[in-house]
Amino acid sequence: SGSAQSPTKDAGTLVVYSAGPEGLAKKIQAGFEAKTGIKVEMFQGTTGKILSRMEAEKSNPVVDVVVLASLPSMQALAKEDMTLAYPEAANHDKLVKDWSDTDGKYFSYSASALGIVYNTKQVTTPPTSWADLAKPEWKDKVNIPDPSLSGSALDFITGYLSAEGDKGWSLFEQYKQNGVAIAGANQEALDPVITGAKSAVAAGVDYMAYKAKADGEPVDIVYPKEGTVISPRPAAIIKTSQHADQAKQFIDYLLSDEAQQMVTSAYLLPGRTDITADNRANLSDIPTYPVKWDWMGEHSEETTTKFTNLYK
Amino acid sequence: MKTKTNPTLFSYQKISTAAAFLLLAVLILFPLLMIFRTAIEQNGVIDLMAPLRLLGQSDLTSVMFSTLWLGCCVIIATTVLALPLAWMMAKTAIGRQRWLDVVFLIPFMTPPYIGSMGWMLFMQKNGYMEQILPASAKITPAFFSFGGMVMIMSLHLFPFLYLILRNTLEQIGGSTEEAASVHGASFGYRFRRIILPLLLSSYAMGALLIFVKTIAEFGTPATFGRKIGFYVMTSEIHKYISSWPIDFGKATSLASLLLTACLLMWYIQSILSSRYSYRLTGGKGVRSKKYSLRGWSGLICWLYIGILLITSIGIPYFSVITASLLRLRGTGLAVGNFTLQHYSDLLSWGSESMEALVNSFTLSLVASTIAVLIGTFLALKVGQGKRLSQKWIDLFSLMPNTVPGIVIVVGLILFWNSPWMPIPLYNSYGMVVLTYIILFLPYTLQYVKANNGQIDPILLQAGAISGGRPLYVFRRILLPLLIPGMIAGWTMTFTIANRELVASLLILPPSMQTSATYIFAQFEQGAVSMGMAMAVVSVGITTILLLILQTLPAYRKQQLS
Amino acid sequence: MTALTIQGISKSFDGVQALQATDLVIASGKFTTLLGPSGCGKTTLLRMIAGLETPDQGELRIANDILYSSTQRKNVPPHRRGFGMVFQEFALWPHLTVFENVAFSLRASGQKKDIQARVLTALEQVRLQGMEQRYPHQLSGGQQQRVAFARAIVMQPRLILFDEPLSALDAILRDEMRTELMNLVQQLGVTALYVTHDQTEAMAMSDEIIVMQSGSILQRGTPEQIYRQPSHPFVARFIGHSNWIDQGHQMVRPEHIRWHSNHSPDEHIHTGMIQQVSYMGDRYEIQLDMGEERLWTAYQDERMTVGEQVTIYISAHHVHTLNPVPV
Amino acid sequence: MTALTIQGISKSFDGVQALQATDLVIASGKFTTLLGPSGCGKTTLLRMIAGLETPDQGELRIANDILYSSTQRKNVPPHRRGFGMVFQEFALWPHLTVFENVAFSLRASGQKKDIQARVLTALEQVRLQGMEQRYPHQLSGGQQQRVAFARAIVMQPRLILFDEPLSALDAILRDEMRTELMNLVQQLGVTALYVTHDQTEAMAMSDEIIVMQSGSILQRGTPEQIYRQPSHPFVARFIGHSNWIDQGHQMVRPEHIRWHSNHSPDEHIHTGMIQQVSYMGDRYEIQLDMGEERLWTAYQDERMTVGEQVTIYISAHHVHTLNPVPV
Ligand SMILES: Nc1ncnc2c1ncn2[C@@H]1O[C@H](COP(=O)(O)OP(=O)(O)OP(=O)(O)O)[C@@H](O)[C@H]1O
Ligand SMILES: Nc1ncnc2c1ncn2[C@@H]1O[C@H](COP(=O)(O)OP(=O)(O)OP(=O)(O)O)[C@@H](O)[C@H]1O
Ligand SMILES: [Mg+2]
Ligand SMILES: [Mg+2]
Repeated sequence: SGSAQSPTKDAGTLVVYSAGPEGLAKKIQAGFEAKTGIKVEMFQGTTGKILSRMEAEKSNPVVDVVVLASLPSMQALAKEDMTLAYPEAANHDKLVKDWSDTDGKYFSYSASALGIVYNTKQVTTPPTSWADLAKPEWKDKVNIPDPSLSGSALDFITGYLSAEGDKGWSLFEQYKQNGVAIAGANQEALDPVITGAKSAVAAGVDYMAYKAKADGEPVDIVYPKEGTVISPRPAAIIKTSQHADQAKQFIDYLLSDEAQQMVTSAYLLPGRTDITADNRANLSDIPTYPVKWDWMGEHSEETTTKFTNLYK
Repeated sequence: MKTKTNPTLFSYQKISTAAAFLLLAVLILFPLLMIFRTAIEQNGVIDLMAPLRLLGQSDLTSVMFSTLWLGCCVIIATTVLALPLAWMMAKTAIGRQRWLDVVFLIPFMTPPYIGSMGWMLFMQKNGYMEQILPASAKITPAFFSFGGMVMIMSLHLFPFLYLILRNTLEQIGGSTEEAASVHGASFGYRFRRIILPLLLSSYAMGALLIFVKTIAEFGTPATFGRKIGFYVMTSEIHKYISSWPIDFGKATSLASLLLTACLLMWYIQSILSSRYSYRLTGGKGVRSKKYSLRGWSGLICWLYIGILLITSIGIPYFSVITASLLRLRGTGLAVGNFTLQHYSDLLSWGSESMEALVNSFTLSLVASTIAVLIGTFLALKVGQGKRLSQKWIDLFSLMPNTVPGIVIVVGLILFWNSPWMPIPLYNSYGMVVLTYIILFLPYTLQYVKANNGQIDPILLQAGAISGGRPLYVFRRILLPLLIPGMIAGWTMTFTIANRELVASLLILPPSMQTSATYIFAQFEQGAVSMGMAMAVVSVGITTILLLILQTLPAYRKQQLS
Repeated sequence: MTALTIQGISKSFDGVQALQATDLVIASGKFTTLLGPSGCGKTTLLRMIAGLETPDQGELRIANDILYSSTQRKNVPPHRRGFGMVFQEFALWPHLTVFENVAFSLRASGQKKDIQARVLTALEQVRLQGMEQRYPHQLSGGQQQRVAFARAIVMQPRLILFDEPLSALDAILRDEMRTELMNLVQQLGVTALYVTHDQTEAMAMSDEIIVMQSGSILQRGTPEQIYRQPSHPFVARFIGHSNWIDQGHQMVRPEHIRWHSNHSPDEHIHTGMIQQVSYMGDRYEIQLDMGEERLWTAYQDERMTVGEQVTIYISAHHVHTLNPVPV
Repeated sequence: MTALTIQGISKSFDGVQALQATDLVIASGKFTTLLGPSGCGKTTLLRMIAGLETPDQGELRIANDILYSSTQRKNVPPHRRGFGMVFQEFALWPHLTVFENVAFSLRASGQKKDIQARVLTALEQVRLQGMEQRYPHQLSGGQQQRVAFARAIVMQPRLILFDEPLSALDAILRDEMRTELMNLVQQLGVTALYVTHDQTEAMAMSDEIIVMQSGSILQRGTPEQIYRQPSHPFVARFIGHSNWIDQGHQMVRPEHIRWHSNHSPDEHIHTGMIQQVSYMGDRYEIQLDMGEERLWTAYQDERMTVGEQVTIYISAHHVHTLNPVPV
């Protein structure tokens, strides 16, 4: 569909802005189109690009449904009353409570867990705790994704701080002392680990690691025993949508068994509690911190600034 | 050509000038004004000092200075790379090797972030360099520094300066230099007292463009810069534009500071140019002095060119091609780890990647063609640039070159997606074409303008005397004589449009990809090999196209003139 | 009949008067030359006739057609005047073949039929058969000049304008081309208006010479009249060597200076000193210092010694006294 | 003493022999001219003397200094030869003032003292006082030429080379500049080697003329020798008008053709038809068709009628028979 004509003016077409992973988004689009016969125009990008595009289009919005990779951003949209409530969504009740809005202003249809991804050729004894990475044997060998570019990394940092309180900063200060490098978004942080330039990523997203591992790359992931943060990936209908009906059908489809299976085959955690994945660790297998999402949303900006200044 | 001769011609002049201003206003001026408004307006309150206040507020001052410092260093480094090359190509027999011109365009054709990736893959710990030469592990870390960044950016940008310098050197007739040598000046003295001063005005122009391109560049700072912790204005602008919370006000404030810096440079440049520009071509043809390259000097020249080719193309493309061929990137350079699978996936008919490739080529084809047409129209309007209206047209059409691409794109979205905009261009194929046209208009304009300046008006007068109506003279004489400039402009536009990333990322309609965004998406998704394969295919096709184009007679004529 | 009439035409550029108000009739079927030093307004006048420049005022007519009239606010554009023009720089179109250069005016005016035949005839007249398919840069200077000429005559224009067409050529080629051009114009019998600042050229080619200086016309007449009876000191000085007996009033031409007396009673006798001797091949050109800052030129068949004191003789009827006549 | 000796110097470009092996001595203190048609290798020879082109073989010496020797593998670069040169296109440096253009060679060779005085002297010699601070583009063609000349003489070089320095000027300026240039060279007493393809220029200026054709030297001698006793048909044809009695063997110059018999017994008598008459001011140039495709030129004081049959007379001692002499 290279010669896409202005989708806004095309009555039946649903416009979706979706964050990755790309393969999954494509599959969901195809599945939805096949099932409902509604045509979807999909813009793919990182959470940041999507938000930026929405901001540029603010005076004349085009988008109907957004799918983000970061919960706090979505919470902010909901707070600004930009999303349409759809409490009647099918399977709404089966979603993980903490991650979705009870009024149906957004739905976390999937999630990724953060862990330590390491290169199996270079690491013989994998770390078991976050603090391990501050040890001398890891000096200059660890990447951490940039929280200003990676929503999941931000979720981890704010989540960790929300659980540990202000003393949580000492971990990141030790990391800094030990030569941990800020390195772009998730994939950019992971890539040097695959090629062996670095040995591990702290707060790496698990689905990427699972996928690389399945491809045969020398990587694996561990979830530190003291717990980690899960980063949910929410979807929502935008209030200005001219196609609310079709948008609701899209949400219903996201939460359907079919789409949830697609989620698991992309190595992501399913958003529904009643679906399990057989190619990765399930939610129940992952030790998690008790995080405060509200606090995290409120402190994300300040945390990002503090964190990036620390690492500059 | 005199306006008063013919009443219809007269009104044509007026109408076309108005049309040119309207075109520039809609294409360039209004979108830029939208940006400025966003920069100084916060919640309906106009605050002219907002950009400066922002600069004082945070540690942005140091970022601004390191950006400018980077710009200056890249100017110096590109000069060191381009000047000797330009001299060799203009003044020695090596210049007959025309294919080198296309080859030296390759760094420029390569998306900057691909070039940086290539270098990083090569130099990083356990990178290709260490895999080939384990002993090099001691020196490679030194590469990840400010110096390395300057080097990567210079190796990407130097072809631009090279082309400008070579043209001028070729125009500096041999006899000026020979006169100096007969009158007792040794090579060094000649170079210092004669060649350098005559080169100054075009050098100023080239240096300006390099400076602007450096401080507006995003690809290298986003990859290499981030890795070494070097932050520049574009990365800050990007931060405000693409991470939560989105703040266009701050982004555009920073952009307007960049724009101010660029305009300042432009002003200095235009003073230098007008002060130090000389008519170099006399009535008789120029006979360029060619130095013979026997013995050592020839060896040194070819060595220099060889090293330049290796560093600007060899190393990055070694990495890019290797990465595109690796089965498992974690295994590295090892027998049995090579595969053509990525290419066959990439080029399989009907695949997403093919679609992106076709999109890229059709988009750049359409955009560069329209850009050339508009550029030609504007170049003819600018003419000799003597009248005030002509000067304004010239300045406005150059503006897209002085503003970071991302800023223009935001302006374009703000403008074309306004609720009051009656033309539903936004979010369509047309919008992408329009964006490319605006971004690359300055290139076509420059080339056609230069060409037009070489056409003696007497040729058109001869046409009128011979009974040709103005339109007929335009069609039969002016247009054919402009073709070489138009082709050169088209080539340049096509090449850069084909690899454009920053604008495409934001402006492409949903469900549409170009080869550049495809590559970027592959990197984001972890399919680095696919992305690299796409880069190789895309640059390869462009290079072949240019080589074919170079054999065309019209292009050759342009090279002669 | 098809004479070109110029009435009160004048032109100034940015306050500089390039041409004073001028009246002139260019005779039909004749070869008329505008002669004058650089910057005297020759090109300006020619370009106004061609329509490339708009006069400030006056009227231009050919036969009874008005080409330009400031009072009637009429101005025929160049492409409708139907003149031919040969430019100093030739102004050939580099992207067109010789054939297409010449055929241009036929195509431009829509005279599609017989193009082939008419172009070939024109090229034959300038002896360029067989070069139709070449491009201008593949021709020598002289050949380019002939193409420019063929291009000007192919439409059989009422008037051909020449703006120093020979000055870009080197001396030898210029001599050759001059003869050729004269022959061609004679054969075709067209009206020619020729601009030059080369007096030899003007004298050898013209039926009539119009001498200009600083934007106005000083004298017009046949070459002989201009050379023998200049009506203005400037004309006398500009054309040929003038030896002033009485500065600005009485002069004699060098070929009338004799080295021996013919013993006639009214013979003028002068003495001077030889200052410089230049060999010209067929004769020596002798520069004589005649005192009172007068420098005379004379011819001699053999070399003379610089510094020698000599006596020279002039017949009274060769002494020309200037009495300015109106143009 | 400071004569320039050229021994067996030859040069070819891409297989084209631009100059055959040539032996030549340029006399010191004299004005020597290389004369020949376009492409005959004059510039090539001059540039090899200047050091701007490397000969294929041979030896170049000035006085006892070897400038170039293929056997000794010696090649003094141009900036160490200490010559002056005036280029055809002047080649002034557009970014330097007149003063700096002239001072260039002094500064380049490190002769820092007296620069001011020496430059001003040179400018005075070419009468350009007061123009020191102008840039080349602010000068007329003639003034630019004089700057180029001042630049060449300021170092008081052993040899000044001129490559057609006048050919870019218009006819009138060329005449003026020629006289000036001659005077300057005479006053300074330097050795001058002058390249031109203009025979009038060569004859008027030179002490000695070397005529070249297709890369080799045909004849050398004083202007009178070259004009009166050409040893080669090409030389006869190239310099002045030649009227061939017997093609390539016997000829007579136009000024020796008489219209009346002097009744001497060995007088040659010919008849021909007047083909063209050009007015030259001081005389008419008459083109005569002598049959057998021979076209002669003669001079006459009054206008003659084209088509008329005429008888002409030539004294036997004016008939020149060519017997080639070695150079
Ligand atoms: N377009 C113009 N703008 C300003 N001044 C001009 C222009 N054209 C001519 N002039 C001036 O008008 C005067 C006459 O110029 P013109 O070209 O007619 O001289 P010319 O007799 O043809 O001289 P030449 O023999 O050098 O060609 C000169 O002083 C010239 O500088
Ligand atoms: N750099 C060069 N490369 C190739 N051929 C050359 C070069 N320079 C001169 N020639 C050739 O050598 C021959 C002699 O050239 P040269 O310039 O010496 O002639 P010239 O006598 O100075 O002619 P002109 O009077 O036209 O200046 C010509 O055939 C010319 O084409
Ligand atoms: Mg003129
Ligand atoms: Mg020459």
